[in-house]
Amino acid sequence: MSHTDTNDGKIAHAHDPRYGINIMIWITLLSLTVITIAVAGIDLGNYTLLVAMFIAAIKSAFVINYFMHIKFEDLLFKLFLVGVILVLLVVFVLTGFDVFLR
Amino acid sequence: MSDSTVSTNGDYVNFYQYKGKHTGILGWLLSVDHKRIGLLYLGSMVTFFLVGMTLGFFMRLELWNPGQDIMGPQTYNALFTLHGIIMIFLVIIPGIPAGFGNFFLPIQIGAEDVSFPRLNLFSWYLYTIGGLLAVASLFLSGGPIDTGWTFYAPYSLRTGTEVIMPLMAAFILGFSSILTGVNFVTTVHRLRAPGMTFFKLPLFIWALYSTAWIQIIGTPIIGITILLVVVERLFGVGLFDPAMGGDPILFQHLFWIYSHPAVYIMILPAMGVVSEIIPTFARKTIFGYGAIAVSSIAIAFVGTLVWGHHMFTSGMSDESRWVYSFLTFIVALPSGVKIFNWVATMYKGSIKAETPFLYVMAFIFLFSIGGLTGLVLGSLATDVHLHDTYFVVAHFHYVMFGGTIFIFFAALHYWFPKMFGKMYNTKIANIALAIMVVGFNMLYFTFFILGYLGMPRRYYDYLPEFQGMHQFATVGSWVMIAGILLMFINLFLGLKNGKKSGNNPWGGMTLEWTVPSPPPLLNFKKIPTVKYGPYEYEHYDEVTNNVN
Amino acid sequence: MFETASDYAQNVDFVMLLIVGISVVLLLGITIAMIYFVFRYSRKRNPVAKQIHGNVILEIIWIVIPTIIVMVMFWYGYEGFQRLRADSEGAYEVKVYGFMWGWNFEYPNGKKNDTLYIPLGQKTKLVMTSRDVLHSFYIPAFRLKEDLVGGKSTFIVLEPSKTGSFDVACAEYCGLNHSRMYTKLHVLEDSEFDKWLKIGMPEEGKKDETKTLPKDSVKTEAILE
Amino acid sequence: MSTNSSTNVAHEEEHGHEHVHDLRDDYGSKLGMWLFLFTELLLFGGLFLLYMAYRFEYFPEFQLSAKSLKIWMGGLNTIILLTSSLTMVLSIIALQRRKIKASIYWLITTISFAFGFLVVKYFEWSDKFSHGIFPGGEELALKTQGEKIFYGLYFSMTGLHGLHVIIGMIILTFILVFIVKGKVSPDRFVLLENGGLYWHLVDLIWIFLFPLFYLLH
Ligand code: HEA
Ligand code: HEA
Ligand code: CUA
Ligand SMILES: [Cu+2]
Repeated sequence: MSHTDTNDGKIAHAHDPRYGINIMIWITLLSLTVITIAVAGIDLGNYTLLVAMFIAAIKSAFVINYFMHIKFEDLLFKLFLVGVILVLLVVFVLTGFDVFLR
Repeated sequence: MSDSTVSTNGDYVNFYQYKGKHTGILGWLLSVDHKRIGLLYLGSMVTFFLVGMTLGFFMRLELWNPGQDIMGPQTYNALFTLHGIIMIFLVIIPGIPAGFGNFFLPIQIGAEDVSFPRLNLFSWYLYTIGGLLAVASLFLSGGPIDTGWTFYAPYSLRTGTEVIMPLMAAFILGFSSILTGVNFVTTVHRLRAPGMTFFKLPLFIWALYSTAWIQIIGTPIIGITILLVVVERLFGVGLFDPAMGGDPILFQHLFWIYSHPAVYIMILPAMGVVSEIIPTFARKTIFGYGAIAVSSIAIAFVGTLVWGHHMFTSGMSDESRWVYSFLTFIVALPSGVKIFNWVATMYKGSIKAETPFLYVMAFIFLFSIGGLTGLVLGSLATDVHLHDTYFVVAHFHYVMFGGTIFIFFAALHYWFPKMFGKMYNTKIANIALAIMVVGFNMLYFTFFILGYLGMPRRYYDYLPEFQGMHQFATVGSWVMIAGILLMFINLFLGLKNGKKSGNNPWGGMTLEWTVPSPPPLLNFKKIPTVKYGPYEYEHYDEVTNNVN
Repeated sequence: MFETASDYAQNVDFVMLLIVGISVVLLLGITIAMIYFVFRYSRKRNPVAKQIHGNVILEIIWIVIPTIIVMVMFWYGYEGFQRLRADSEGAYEVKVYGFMWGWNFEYPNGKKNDTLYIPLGQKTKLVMTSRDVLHSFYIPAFRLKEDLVGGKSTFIVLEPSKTGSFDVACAEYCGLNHSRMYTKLHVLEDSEFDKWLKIGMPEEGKKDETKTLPKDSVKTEAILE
Repeated sequence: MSTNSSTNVAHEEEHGHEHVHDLRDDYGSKLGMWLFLFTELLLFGGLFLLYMAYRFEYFPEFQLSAKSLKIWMGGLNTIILLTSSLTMVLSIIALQRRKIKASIYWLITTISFAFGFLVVKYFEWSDKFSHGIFPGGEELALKTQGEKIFYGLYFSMTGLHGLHVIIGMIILTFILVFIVKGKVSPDRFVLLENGGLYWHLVDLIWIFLFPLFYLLH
């Protein structure tokens, strides 16, 4: 943590960049898209939204971890990301206290 | 970097004298040096502050009698709106972080500059553009905006005055604030001097760091809210318009999700400055360093959860009313911890109550009043009565003016010798402070009583029974004028012909006191290695003899 | 000027007194300690400071005690507020409309009026909505206010403890004449109220979009010149 | 400058004699980029919050209105964006493997996909417009409040997203020029990575927008 170690090997490729894995991710994402559309056709009542959001969450986890590289970044990045998402969730819940109970 | 700090004949060159590619005014406007940018911010801020105060002065004059005195209701409504917008978005949100933060954050952590110097200059330009847009909007055909600084829908959707332009100005100012936040967080993580761990950071840095996080997380929410109001006015999308099925209460949620945390953007940096000043003048290590540092983060976090306390009477659900009330009381605790630790720091110190320290004492008194009345407002039963009355106006002037602005003045007096290498007349400075404190309490304490008796805010006109108190407050505002003008004149004279101050006039221990006054371009000849905490006066000699 | 027209209002005053009381004690404690330290440990009297880095027990104390204090404050505020929200069962209902810049009150029998009359002997529930922008129905003597929101309805419950006339103000900024949106609340004996409701007053049948300002308020007349 | 600068900290003095403090700090740049992405996330967060509230209030109307959106168009755009995310990654990897030509090629592909997305969006919006369904449109004015809100949200959210697609295209085009000029190179590619991060964020938002608007039956 000083001037001297600003670039100490933490440059992007702590791992070997590969084409293969990313193409796999892409195929997975496309399949998940098909699944969401298919599931949307079935009437799941109140769970429709939940299922759709669940799949979207999985998809975004793939994008964030692989395409956006978070999986291979420093712990700091992960902490920040988790923290921000948590704050966002809490804000949603707190607003829900008003919106859902009014 | 000795080549830039020493001139050809071996003299030391400070950052004012240093000649880069550009000289004169361009040398400032195109400089990416954090110190020059900091001073640019301070200059713009003080200018806007004087404008905002003048508006306040005219508001007080209008309230001398019930009914019309010197202006009509439309003008008055525009005045308090502009007063609020200027004071909040142009003065106290950028105030300490962008001004003093820019100047001292890199020096205090032992860095040569911030992480993204060009971005830093860019944020200042955004700030200036935002400010100019806000001013320009006054001259558009619709006339000055009259919504109050809260822009509540649906009034802001319906009023005929010019709303879009000042809102875009606020959006741009928000963007500037975000970029400063990004810059500071990155800088603190990346550019600390060797040996400076997080728990050896000066508390001002902790405060700036927490503030920067609020800026990053909170500001986008008001950004989108403002954009939606603009879109709403341009295209009529209907999201906040009850006539089209929209819900005005949701506007308030979005607005306060940012604007409550914003009050901690205003106060946290000020609290950081207090934590610097007390140890310096008490020659004593701060009491409970860890608690003060962590409480900044705690305030930043819990502070994002209490926005609903501005909406107790807005018609939101009864459940959320008590939830927000509860959380509001929780957020007061870390502020309490800070106050107690500061007072405890004075215990067994060796105190020399010079001007900055006197400001801090005034701050502790005034901010405690402001904060404790915040508790009155956080309590449901009382807030239902006091919401949107002068009690609230009193509360926030105590915390914002008595809190942040007083500490802004304290910082000005504390770091003046470092920034300019000169000293002002301390006697006159103390007299100015005394006048200000008297005027302040005459002006704003009266508001508490007015509020409890049922005087609503944003009132151009009022019931005759309130007249006496309004007049007393207005007289108080004149006393304040005297104090503030005296302070500025004194500083100005110090700038012109004050005597040289030396590198460490107060006996401070943080890194800025180890570099020359004014500092050289890249701050340090050699980046220091940090061994001790920022206020460990046991090691005072070792640290300060190690002068650059 | 400083009236108390219901038991609820008295309770608010009590909560206020409680919180302010505790606050004054804290404020004085802090201020006196600070000033004392500055004198006692001035550089003249105490040239060398004693380096104290902290004290865990003390710091825990000043987290725990304030926590208790604020919980007490929260409880009284919550409990006081809940009183009038929780049960409005069987209350007499009056509809309230706010508009720029005036009020309209509509009674169950269809009677409309621009000042509010309510009976002393029973709870009155005001069911409120706005015709345009936000307004806020504020009766200082009852220590009560609630916003009027277009497209939604909100409510206030009044339980007066004495007859009389009280100011009603608009507390949510609503434009040009926000400060002149005063009206009056009259609390009448039940029999008087019934009489008023049946016989009717001169305002009977008035269209509810009237923009005239309240006439029966001496005070508002004064400020209107 | 700190005397003990290690070798991988390159100082630049670009502006003549002006000493621009410009440590090369790829980690810091990326950190800064992520912090900025957080703000983007919260910017959209505000809109999602509105969506949540209004969906709760007007659920039947939302379902009804969603029927008028064409799933295949939204689906096509999802595929376009996901694929462009992949080509973006490929461009970065190619550059890291010193295949500059391939990197340029993949980046151009990405930008073209972005353009494709906008073309589809254009047809979608103009279809709605031609039916009088747009803010202030005569057809929309006849609909219920819930439907108005649905379309209000639809246009605001996809509009803001579309704006981000355009901004993304501009950013990527600049980076393209930098690669061609050699300013972004196999030894110095953090700018490309940051551009990529921005682009993935645009994708990420769409992953949520798609089911929330198109798959509501
Ligand atoms: C610098 C800005 C700032 C700060 C720091 C605060 C701090 C606090 N504010 Fe304030 N507030 C504003 C600026 C600020 N506020 C503004 C601008 C408005 C009005 C906006 C508008 O409508 O225009 C407002 C309005 C406002 C309201 C809404 C009022 C209404 O409109 O009805 C409420 C309600 O809960 C509130 C509460 C608080 C609380 C509990 C704190 C707490 O953080 C205070 C904590 C501090 C202390 C408690 C004092 C010090 C501690 C001690 C002395 C130790 C003892 C303490 C305990 C026992 C806990 N504020
Ligand atoms: C940092 C924030 C800050 C500061 C410093 C101030 C400073 C002042 N405020 Fe502030 N005020 C706000 C923030 C602030 N205000 C906000 C956010 C609102 C809410 C707006 C809204 O409702 O939307 C508000 C609202 C507000 C109101 C309520 C309006 C209403 O509800 O109707 C009043 C009323 O008196 C007031 C008065 C003043 C005065 C007299 C000063 C003065 O500064 C006090 C001392 C200074 C002077 C008296 C002037 C000094 C003059 C000069 C240096 C130049 C001299 C020039 C000539 C003589 C021509 N303010
Ligand atoms: Cu109606 Cu203010
Ligand atoms: Cu608040």
